[in-house]
Amino acid sequence: MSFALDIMTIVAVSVSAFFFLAGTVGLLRFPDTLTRLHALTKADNLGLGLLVLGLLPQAESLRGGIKLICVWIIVLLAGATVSQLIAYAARREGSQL
Amino acid sequence: MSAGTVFGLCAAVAVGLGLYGVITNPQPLRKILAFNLIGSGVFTFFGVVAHRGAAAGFGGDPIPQALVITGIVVAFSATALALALLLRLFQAAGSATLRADAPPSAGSDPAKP
Amino acid sequence: MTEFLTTALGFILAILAVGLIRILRGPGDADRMMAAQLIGTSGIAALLLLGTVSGVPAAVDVALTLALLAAFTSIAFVKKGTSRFEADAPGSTEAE
Amino acid sequence: MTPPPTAVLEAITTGAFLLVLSIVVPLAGALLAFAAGGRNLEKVALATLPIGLAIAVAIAFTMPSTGTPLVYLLGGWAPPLGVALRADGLSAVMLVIAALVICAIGVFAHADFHTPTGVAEARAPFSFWILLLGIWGALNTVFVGGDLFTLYVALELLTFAAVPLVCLDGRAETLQAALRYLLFALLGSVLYLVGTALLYGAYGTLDIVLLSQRVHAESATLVAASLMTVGLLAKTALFPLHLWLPPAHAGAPPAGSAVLSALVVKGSFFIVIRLWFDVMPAVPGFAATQLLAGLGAAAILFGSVVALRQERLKLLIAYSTLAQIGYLFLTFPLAFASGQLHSGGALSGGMLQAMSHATAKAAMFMSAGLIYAALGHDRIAGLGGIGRVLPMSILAFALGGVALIGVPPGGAYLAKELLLQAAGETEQWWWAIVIQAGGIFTSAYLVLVLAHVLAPVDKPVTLRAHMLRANVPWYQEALALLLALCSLLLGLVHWDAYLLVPQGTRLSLSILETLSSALWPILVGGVLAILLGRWSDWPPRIPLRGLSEAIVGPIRCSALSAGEALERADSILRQWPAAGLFLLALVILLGAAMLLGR
Amino acid sequence: MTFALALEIVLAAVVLTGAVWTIASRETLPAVAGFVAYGLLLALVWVRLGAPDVALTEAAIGSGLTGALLVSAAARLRSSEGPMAVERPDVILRVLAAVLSAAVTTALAISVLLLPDPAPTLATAAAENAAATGLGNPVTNVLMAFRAMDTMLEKIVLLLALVGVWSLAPDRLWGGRPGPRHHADPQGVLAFVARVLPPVGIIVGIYILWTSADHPGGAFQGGTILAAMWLLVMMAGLTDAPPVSERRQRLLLLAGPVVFLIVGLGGLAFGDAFLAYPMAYAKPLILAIEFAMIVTIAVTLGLLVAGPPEREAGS
Repeated sequence: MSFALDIMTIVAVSVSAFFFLAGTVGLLRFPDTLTRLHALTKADNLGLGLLVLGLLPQAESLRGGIKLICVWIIVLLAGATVSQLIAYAARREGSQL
Repeated sequence: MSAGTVFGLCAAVAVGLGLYGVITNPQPLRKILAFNLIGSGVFTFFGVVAHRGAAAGFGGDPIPQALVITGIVVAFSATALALALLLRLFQAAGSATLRADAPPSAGSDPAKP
Repeated sequence: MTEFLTTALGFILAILAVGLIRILRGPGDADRMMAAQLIGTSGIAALLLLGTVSGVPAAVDVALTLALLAAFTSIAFVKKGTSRFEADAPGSTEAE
Repeated sequence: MTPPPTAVLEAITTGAFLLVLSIVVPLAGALLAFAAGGRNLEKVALATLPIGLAIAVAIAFTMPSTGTPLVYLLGGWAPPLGVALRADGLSAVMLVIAALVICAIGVFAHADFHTPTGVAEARAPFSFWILLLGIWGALNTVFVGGDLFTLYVALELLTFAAVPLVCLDGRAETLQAALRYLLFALLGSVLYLVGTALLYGAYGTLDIVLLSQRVHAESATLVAASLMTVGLLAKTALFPLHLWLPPAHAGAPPAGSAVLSALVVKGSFFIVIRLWFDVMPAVPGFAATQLLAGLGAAAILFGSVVALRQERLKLLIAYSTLAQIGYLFLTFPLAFASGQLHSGGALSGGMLQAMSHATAKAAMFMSAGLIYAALGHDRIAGLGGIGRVLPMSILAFALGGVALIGVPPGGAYLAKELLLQAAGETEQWWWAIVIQAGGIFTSAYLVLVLAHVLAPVDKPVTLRAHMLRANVPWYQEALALLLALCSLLLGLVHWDAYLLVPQGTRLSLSILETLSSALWPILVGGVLAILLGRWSDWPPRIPLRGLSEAIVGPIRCSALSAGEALERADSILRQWPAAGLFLLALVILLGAAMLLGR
Repeated sequence: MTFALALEIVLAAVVLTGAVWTIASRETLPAVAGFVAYGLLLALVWVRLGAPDVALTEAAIGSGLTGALLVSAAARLRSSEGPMAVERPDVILRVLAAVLSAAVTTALAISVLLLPDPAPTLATAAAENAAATGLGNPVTNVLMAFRAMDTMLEKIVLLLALVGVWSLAPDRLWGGRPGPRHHADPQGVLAFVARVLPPVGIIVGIYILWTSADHPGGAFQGGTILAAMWLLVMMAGLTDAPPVSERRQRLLLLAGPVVFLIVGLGGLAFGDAFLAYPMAYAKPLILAIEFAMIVTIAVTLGLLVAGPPEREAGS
């Protein structure tokens, strides 16, 4: 049982690490602010989701698991809206140039 | 070399960086920033001390941890007061310099009523 | 298991550092605003891993706080103390 | 390894709950004043004053005559887990002096900080009264706190309450002064805090008594001691860490200047005393005490000479504070004998000097404030004739100055005797010279001001002053006079229950001795004032004008250029980067000195 | 073990990157961004040091709220940045400062390396006396019982800092509202966040307080989250900061310290000592103080960030 769960953790965390890497590569390689923002939010939110998924089996209690999921939901909610705000700010900055 | 040592050295460097920043940077805001950096380094010292004192099933000695919480709140109050002063000075004088020989221009002469 | 998670944590921390430096270098303010965002995702990921690795279950509570405060600081960045959010200024753009 | 025993070392002593009240009453007053708001705020604050004074006096009377301190364990928790409040003789006298000065300032400020009619609530009174009570609570915590971290919180409370007082008038100049003060004080407090972290890490407690039993001179202790001491020196504005003091103390409103100069700097000084005498008397060593006193001597020289060169009265008084702070630090080497600091006559002398300065300086700032109110300026050159308008204020100013010079029966006189005696006993003649020089310099700037005040005037300045005279209520003048007299009479108090006063330093009140001990510093000081001071109409109108000019002229020329050089050095030292570098250099120097003295 | 050590070194390196950036960056806003990142990452260090209570505080107050304060100040001071550059001290001074700072750092590092082993600790004493309060979180015990005096004084520090900030207002604006009136498109993204996030934040804040009896958390941390949510709503223009003269607000600002003082004096009058809790009532009394405190802390921190009155109450 725990072995299967551990496998799930390893797979999910590995994939999430890949997404974080992809996000950072995008951050480094993309030419302008908006695309960088895109790379950051998309890849990282997905990465975090997978990480939460991977850590769920390791959670000590049900409450811990629920809180883990809450963390992801808050990050998603905040990330989606805040990145829009940053995008507006970036566009405004760009139009001023 | 334990966790305490690594972060203890890290804290010492943070304090040093902050001290350098407080002294050399002319902008008050950057000084406030550097002060916060020193503060966080000092708090990390307390954290290291607490970590070394882990006993009785606690992850660390709770006394220094509690001291840090009090310290962080005090440091925040300090930052808030300093920034409010700085903004008011900027508003009143049009500049935010701390230089003693260049007193802000907009201030009225105290000798004149 | 701990070794694997520790390795993953180290990896995420490393790319977090790289990303952070890239963001802080700018060029515009918008890039810098992403700093708190980056911590809000990669940093929280690292925190959750760290909590599991170090055996501190309360790390999840810290993550909750971090998520909320990272969003708050990002918004403070966007607003930058101005009374008006630029995107809402008339004529600049149509908001959502 | 077993953890340190938590056995109850001490129990709550009878009457010690008064210590709690001494902290709680001013703070509760501040909270109540905040709740009351508007006009009631002032009444609440004024009502708190006598209660606090009564508590301070009660503590002084409750002190056991055996010399054992009053102890209160907060929450019933004994150190090291809990926090204790302790009051020894030093605490008791400081509590009473602080209460006296705060009460006088409170009543004095009643005229300046009342809510004007037609306004529900005004900014300046609202802030002033709450901050004043906050300062009082913080000071009392500093005096009775038994734990180094509690003292840190109290110090911060003191700073946050003191800084806004500087810029209550909202002018750019005072705002800048307040910001410099706050930033430098914060730098000082983080240094202090690093030290407490190291001490806790090394000994597992921050309680003063427990620490004193555990500390020994190892590297962590030395680093902690030098960091904490220098941090406190920055808050006390000991030369060369004084960049913030002159503009802050001179720019604040009169009541604010009085409380800042008289009491606030004594708070951090008191913690230095606690640290060196109570926590680690055997750690600092000979070299470190000499270093501190050396800075004190430099403070006396710079502070006094620059004071003599000021054009404005309030700045002169602020620089005088700088010199007087230096004087306080002469305590350290004189209390040092056979490898450690002893709480003997020298410490009593230092504390007496602190108390005399507290009362006298409050009186001087109050009278300077009244002079400003009457004249609309405080230029020393334009003080002529003010003596006829505000005789009581001028008298208060003069008496305050005379008390500081060290004239019997003043507290400063007794302090000087005690320090001189200690210098003799420890065979440190060089500090005896500095002590005498301190008195002479003090009389120099007093003579300078009084000469301008008493100078005959031919312009109708006084007329305008008479019209403005209405700004100055009689009781404000009376309070300044009262505080000055208080300072002048401190030497008569029977201190034995609180401070160690060795036999043979009792005051002798023979007229002849009084005159001789008062006259010669004043005479020498007068010469210094002539040589170094700014005189609007040089040469001063003294008899034999031509002769004096011929003799004094060339000497004065070189003295003036020396003074100018000191002033220029002072203005460089007051630049931020220089002061910051000195701060760090002092940390290292002090650490090295302690290492040497080990 | 080496794994753990390597991890700690990586973590320390990442954190120090933020610190170096904060000091070395030429412009102010990037420096502030670096500081915020540094502070948030420091929360990881605190978790690693086994101090989740502090991690919560650092994340909430140390970097979150402080960051917001610094950002708005930096943006408002931007125009003063150019002229100040000429005041940068010359090379000799900077080298001297670097040398002296390095010397202090070295002294600190040596002291850390030489701290005694085994370390003195009060953890055992705290554990032995925990029964007196009935709380399971040792840090809450220290803050609310063993060293309650510090906590009470620190409440007063916060209030006095607020009085200090308010005292900076121009005379004619006394009684007015702090900060600028924020406007935002009520249908916009900002208003959307400000409607969605605060309910979540309030739940989290209260949870952090509620859990603090036995788990990491507390009134400061919870109160800070509440303050951040209040500020968020203000920034989105959905509500306005109350005028400083408002009575209700004044009473909220006093609730924490006053309840604390009353309970403390109750101990003096009826119990063993000032701030001593009778064993049977210790837990409810402490929780009562904490609930009063969270409200006061939220309001105080929010108003500290909002700043002195800048416009008349009517506007």
